[in-house]
Amino acid sequence: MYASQSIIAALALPLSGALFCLVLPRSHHVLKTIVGVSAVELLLALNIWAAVLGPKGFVTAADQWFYIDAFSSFHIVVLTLVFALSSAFASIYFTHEADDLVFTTSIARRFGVLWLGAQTAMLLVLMSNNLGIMWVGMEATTLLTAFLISLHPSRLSLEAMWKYLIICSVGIAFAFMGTLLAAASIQSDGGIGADALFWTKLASAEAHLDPTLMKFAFVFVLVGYGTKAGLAPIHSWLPDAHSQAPAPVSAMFSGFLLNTALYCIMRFATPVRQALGQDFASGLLIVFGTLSILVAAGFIVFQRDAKRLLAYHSVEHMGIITLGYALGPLGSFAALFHTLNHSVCKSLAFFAVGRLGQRYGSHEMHTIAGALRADRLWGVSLLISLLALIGVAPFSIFMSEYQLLRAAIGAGAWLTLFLFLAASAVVFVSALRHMINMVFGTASRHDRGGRDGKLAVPIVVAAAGLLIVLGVWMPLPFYHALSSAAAVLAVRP
Amino acid sequence: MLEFTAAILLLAFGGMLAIVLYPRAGLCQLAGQTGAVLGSASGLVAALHVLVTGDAISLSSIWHMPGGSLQLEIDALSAFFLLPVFGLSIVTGLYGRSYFAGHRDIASAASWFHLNMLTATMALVIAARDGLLFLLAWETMALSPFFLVIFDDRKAAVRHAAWTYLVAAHLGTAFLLVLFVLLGTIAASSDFAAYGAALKDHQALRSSVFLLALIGFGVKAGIVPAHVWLPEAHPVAPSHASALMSGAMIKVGIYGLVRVLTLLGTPEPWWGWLLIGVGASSGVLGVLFALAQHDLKRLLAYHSVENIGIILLGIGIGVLGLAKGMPLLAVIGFASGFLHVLNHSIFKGLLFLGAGAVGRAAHSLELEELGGLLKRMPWTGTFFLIGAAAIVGLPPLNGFVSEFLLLYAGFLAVLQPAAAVAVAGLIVIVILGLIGGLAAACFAKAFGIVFLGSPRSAEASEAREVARPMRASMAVLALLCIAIGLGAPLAVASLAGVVAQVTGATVATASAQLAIVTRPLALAVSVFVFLIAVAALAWALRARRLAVASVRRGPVWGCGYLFPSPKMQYTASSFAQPLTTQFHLLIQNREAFVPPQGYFPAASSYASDSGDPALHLLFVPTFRWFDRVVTRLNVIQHGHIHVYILYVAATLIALLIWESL
Amino acid sequence: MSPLIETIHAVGLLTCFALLATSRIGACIRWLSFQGILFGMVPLIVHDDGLTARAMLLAGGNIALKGIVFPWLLLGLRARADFNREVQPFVSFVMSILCGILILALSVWLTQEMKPALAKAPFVMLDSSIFLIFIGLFLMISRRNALMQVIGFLVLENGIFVFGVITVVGTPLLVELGVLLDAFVGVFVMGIAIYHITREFGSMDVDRLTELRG
Amino acid sequence: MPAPGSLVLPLCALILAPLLLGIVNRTKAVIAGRHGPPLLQPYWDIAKSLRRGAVYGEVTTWLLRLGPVGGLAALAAALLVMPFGGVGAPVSFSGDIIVLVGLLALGRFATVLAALDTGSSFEGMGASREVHFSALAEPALLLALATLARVTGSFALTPVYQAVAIGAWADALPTFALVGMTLLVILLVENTRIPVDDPTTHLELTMIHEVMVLDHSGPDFGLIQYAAALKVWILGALLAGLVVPVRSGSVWLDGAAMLVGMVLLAGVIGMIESAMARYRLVHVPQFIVGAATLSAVAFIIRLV
Repeated sequence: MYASQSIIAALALPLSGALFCLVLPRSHHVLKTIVGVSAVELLLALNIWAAVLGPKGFVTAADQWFYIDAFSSFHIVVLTLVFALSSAFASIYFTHEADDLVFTTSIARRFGVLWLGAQTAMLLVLMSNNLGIMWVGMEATTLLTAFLISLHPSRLSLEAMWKYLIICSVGIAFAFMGTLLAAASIQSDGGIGADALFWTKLASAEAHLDPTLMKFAFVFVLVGYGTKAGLAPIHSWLPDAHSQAPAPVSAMFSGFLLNTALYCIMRFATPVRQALGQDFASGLLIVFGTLSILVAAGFIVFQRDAKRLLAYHSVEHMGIITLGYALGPLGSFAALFHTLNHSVCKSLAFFAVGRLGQRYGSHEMHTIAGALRADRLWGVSLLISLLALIGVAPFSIFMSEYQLLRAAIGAGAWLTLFLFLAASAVVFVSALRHMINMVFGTASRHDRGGRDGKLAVPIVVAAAGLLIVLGVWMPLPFYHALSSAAAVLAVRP
Repeated sequence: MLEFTAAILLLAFGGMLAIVLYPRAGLCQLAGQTGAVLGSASGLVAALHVLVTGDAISLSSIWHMPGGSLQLEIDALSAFFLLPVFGLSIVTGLYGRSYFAGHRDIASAASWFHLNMLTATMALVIAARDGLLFLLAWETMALSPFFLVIFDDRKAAVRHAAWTYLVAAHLGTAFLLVLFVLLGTIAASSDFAAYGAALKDHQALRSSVFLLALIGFGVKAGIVPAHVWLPEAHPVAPSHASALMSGAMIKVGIYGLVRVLTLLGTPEPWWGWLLIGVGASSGVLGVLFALAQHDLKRLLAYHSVENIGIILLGIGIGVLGLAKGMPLLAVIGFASGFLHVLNHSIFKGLLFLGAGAVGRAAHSLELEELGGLLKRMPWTGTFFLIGAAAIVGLPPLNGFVSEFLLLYAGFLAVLQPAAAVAVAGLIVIVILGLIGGLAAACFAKAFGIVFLGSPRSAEASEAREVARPMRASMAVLALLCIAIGLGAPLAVASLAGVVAQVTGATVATASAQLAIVTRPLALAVSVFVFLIAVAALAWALRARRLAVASVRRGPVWGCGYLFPSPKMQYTASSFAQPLTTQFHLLIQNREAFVPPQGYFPAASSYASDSGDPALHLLFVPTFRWFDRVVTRLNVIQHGHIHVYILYVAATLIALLIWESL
Repeated sequence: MSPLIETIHAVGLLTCFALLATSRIGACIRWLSFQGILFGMVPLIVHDDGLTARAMLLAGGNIALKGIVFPWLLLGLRARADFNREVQPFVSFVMSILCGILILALSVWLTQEMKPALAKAPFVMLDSSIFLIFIGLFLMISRRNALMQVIGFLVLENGIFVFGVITVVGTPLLVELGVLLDAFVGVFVMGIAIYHITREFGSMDVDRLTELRG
Repeated sequence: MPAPGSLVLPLCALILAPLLLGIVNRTKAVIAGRHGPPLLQPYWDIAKSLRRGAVYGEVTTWLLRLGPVGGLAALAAALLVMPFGGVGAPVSFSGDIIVLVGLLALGRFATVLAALDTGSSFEGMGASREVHFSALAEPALLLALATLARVTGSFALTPVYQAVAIGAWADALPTFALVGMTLLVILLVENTRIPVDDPTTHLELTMIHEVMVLDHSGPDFGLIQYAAALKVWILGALLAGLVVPVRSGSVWLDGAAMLVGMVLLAGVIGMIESAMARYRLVHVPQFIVGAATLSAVAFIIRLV
């Protein structure tokens, strides 16, 4: 299997696709292109994954500049999966845009370029071994996705886009500061090399890192990428951006943009743990994770806009994942499992809310009522995805949260456990009320909406099926993949 | 085990088929019903086989889920609790199809699916021997009723009821999550057997484990004050669903509690005291709340709370007996609890099915709109009467048998020299007496107002007897009530296996100790036979007299008033008014009374509305307060980008300073 | 050649205070470009190995971007919205300067712990880099005008650039250029955003963007 | 099943029960200075209504007819487990106390439902009061019997009452006295005598038992009157068995003593009825609960 070639291909394909979109004559051509590209990307990602899970355990390309181990390959698969689903959904969504936001060819081109460009940038983040390049890719995603939010410029979308742009740029700048500090900490004892920023070198045992600088580095990285990952209290851009972006974009945002940022943090966590021991990094992660869960729980109680509700759910689940990463190997396992579950589930939720929003002409929850009667397919998807989001069995999020509890009790983190349970109880109570009012009851005023096309049912079935299957049964290869990914984060003796 | 697996598969398959076939209403109903009846029958066979032969059957297989393994076992305890689950499921399956006659929407198809899933998941919970499997089945079991409750989702009240139900169920599960994860951690395995072994080494944890279990399972069982979801959820679900939920599902909560008790080894005395206290409060408050209701199914739902209380009294006495080393007391206490589990599932199922029939025929469950149905629906009326007499605990029906056992245990305790035990016994006796009296009052009201007198509404006066299958399923349960009542000694003796497992005694000892009760029971039954004979004699006598004497019909005595109307009958509210006012402190019944005034009084009225204090004094205010507090949070997200940047900067600087210090 | 470094350090600090004290956006932009040129020269002087091609390229790129291109872009934007050329501070100028002094103290205090670890780096530059970062943040927080937020962001960038130059030598050129490119695109994107905002809202006062809340 | 010989006791009860009512009425009359009805009047009343034809309300069903039968049968069956002082009951087993209480409840339930079957608001009112007071009287009775059980160390009626000898009185005087008072109150409440209810009143609004049976006529009414007499007998025997501690061991002596006791008890009831006025209905619950408290105190005395 030509893994390293497929790395290059996986990077080149969306890039060329983006350029190709510039010259396409019709909007539906663009949509077809992105669907095709992201489908192929998924295959490439699976190929890479298979290679990584082989005996060697990692794949490199361009002499170590690209380095993919189990951890990153898992994220790559989730990324491409979310992109494939969202692209497919985009092809449904944008053909039904309301009249005032008509999807003209120029907008379509812009969307295509930015969409595929964003995918390239995120892949770059996940694949590059060099922390500097990783940072470059991250900044690039910020800049590219900014205009996806205000695809149709309006007062609200511009406001959201400006906040996203400024806050995330500041954050990313800090992240670069952190990267520099990390590099400085490695060279502070002599050895300067071109590979100073290579993660493989940083994480290797023989790199004698300077603890002080690593401490500073991690703080900067955590605040920097944490802003992008939407950890409380630096999540303030997130609900605005998610609520204003078109549904597929929101899905991609909370389906994967946030995880990418979290991925970067975890890349740094390993060297930090080696330099400073477990407690420093884990302590910070626990604080941020718990805080995010609590804040999100509070805000979910009084949300009015469906997409904002989902956005705060993202904050909550990012907090849960962060918490998991702080709770040892089992915790990392749970966190990775949760990453997949949350991405798929949240994408499905955004799809449903997006389509229903088109039908009801608003995302305000009090205007969306009786979704099951108004639109059975998306009503059911909303029902399933929201039930799964609040952790109802037999959906997979219940399972990953159970694993998290195991990790928490195993680590004896009783306070965290209590706060987590209390917060998720609050989330359950309030989100369930929102869900019932949206899904059940007599349907309020809505237009009949166009036909969803051939792709709609497969999307829903794929996503919901994944949620249910992983909820009751975990395939052995998948289990091994997760364990080896979690093992990457463990500190080498 | 084959029968059990077949049962699960049949139930699931029938349910899915019902959904797939929903455009063809007839076929869909048929599929759902067949799945329910065949599956449950096959499961019942498995359970009975275990109970008869007495040796457990088990199935263990590899399950790729970290922290879990596929461990199923049906021992005596599981088999016993499977009886109400599968038994009721057969009956409700029989009943449901004609209940849904005329429904051709997907809602009824889906309700078949969820009904069968409920049965299947209950069975899985009872058979699971692995923590994770148990939790998974438990959570899924909590989900299906949600859809059954929200069956008629166009009504806002129904949606609220569904919300209340699922919130209660899930919050209860939170405690169970902690419980099982904790056990799994100390045992380093998720196998129940390993739990038991690990708890021997962690004596300190036992009490907290017990408390977690009591809360977690108690919410499902509906102990006060966590009972608030029952009266919301049961009335709005389709009646056979309510029957299954109230008859079987809340018993699964009891099962979980008992199962954990078996893992915990010799209990502490105060556990028994706590159980007796919880049981007493649930029993008395449940029946008092029921008295204040004027919706038939709400009333029945509150009686479920009461009966859970009685069951807990029995288990509490049993636990006390174990803790104090009094095996006879333990055996009889647990026996009474278990028998009442079975009995309650029978007569409560019967009553809910009867209520469903009434609702079907008279298009209302509001007591004040019903009346005179015994003339119009003689079969349903008779069956309901039998159920009512049974739940009140009147001889010679099954309710009396389990209450006899419980009182017997109470008297045994009273005779003990140890003051603590004696007082516990006295409390049980008096509380049960009070519950019995109040229950009699409540069902005199329920049956009298609904089935006797003359109809209070046009619908009620046009009510007709319901379809045969519905009558048949009620008849089955009614006959069971009588059978267990007159076959009491046999029924009690057959409890030996399950009681032995819980008390840790051998089956031989358990049955020997049960024999101590079966002899008196046999004599009691003979007294009842005598009673029936006397009754027959007296009936014959008066019949012979009346054959020769004149018999005519005339108006009832109206105190000289010549133009009585159905509206002048005694109402449910006024029937219960003396008791509700007397216990006003506990049940917070809200009354509106406009007394008649002057010599020629104009309009005067009395209306009472049942307010559940647990809801109005505890939960609603708490939730409101929380909402109010939390809503203040939105000041931190007020849209000024400068402040957002300030958050980022502040976080950074705070962290930098914190680590530089 | 520490005197030169210290001069740059001192002048750099002064530019920051000038930015804090200036009320006209145009003046702020000019100060910014001066600052950019000033710190753009750091790569040439900070290390003993003198004028390598790499250092030249780095310095040239920075001076060109931050000294000429960005100011030119910003001036152009300001020219579009000529109805208000004030920075519209939340914090009065006097207060701003006082805050600046506090921030200076803070940044010196914070760098104390790093210094032993970064023995080779010139300490004063370390101070000024951290100081630049915080001043940039302060400008973004305390000024209503969208342009001032961009300016603050660029000051922050300067700080990070200086820090990078004086601490990390081994950074591959590719990374450096990537960073420069990102900075360029970033400012460009912000420019377009401001353009749209002024068209929609008729002002650059980003404090009016408060419709999304809760 | 009990031996035929031991059925003598229940038969006596069946025969003698109405006599008690006669004695009560005669006592009242004498105290009031009237001549009063003959002692055997209740028998004539019962016989008369048994001979009569019946009138049934339009809306009534078979329950109205079943009610009296059930009520009578329940009490008749209760006689099987009732000891008569030292004279043992035909059927005796530990837990027959529970059966006794259950049978009383059954009879009450039957009467109440029969009353509700008429749909008349008066019967409804009476039924409501009946279930209200009996709901309190039932635990009171159980409490009293439980106390006796603890004192005598058994909970089968026959051994309990055989243990209540002079000696037992000597060392458990306060307990027995308190329990006795409770039993007396229960006797008055359950049989709806003054001060709880006035069986001879003519104002429906104040009645309890009498108003429930307002629309029964003919044989049904006869059965009801008979059942009422039996109820007095049973509850009277519970009390008399306690207060007449003659346990000679010879059935005849004990039986005779008990008969005297029963007659005296009837007289006492008569005196109470002539001496006291009927309580207001709202005070009856306090009356019952107060009585129950006496037994609770008695139990606590015997606790240690």
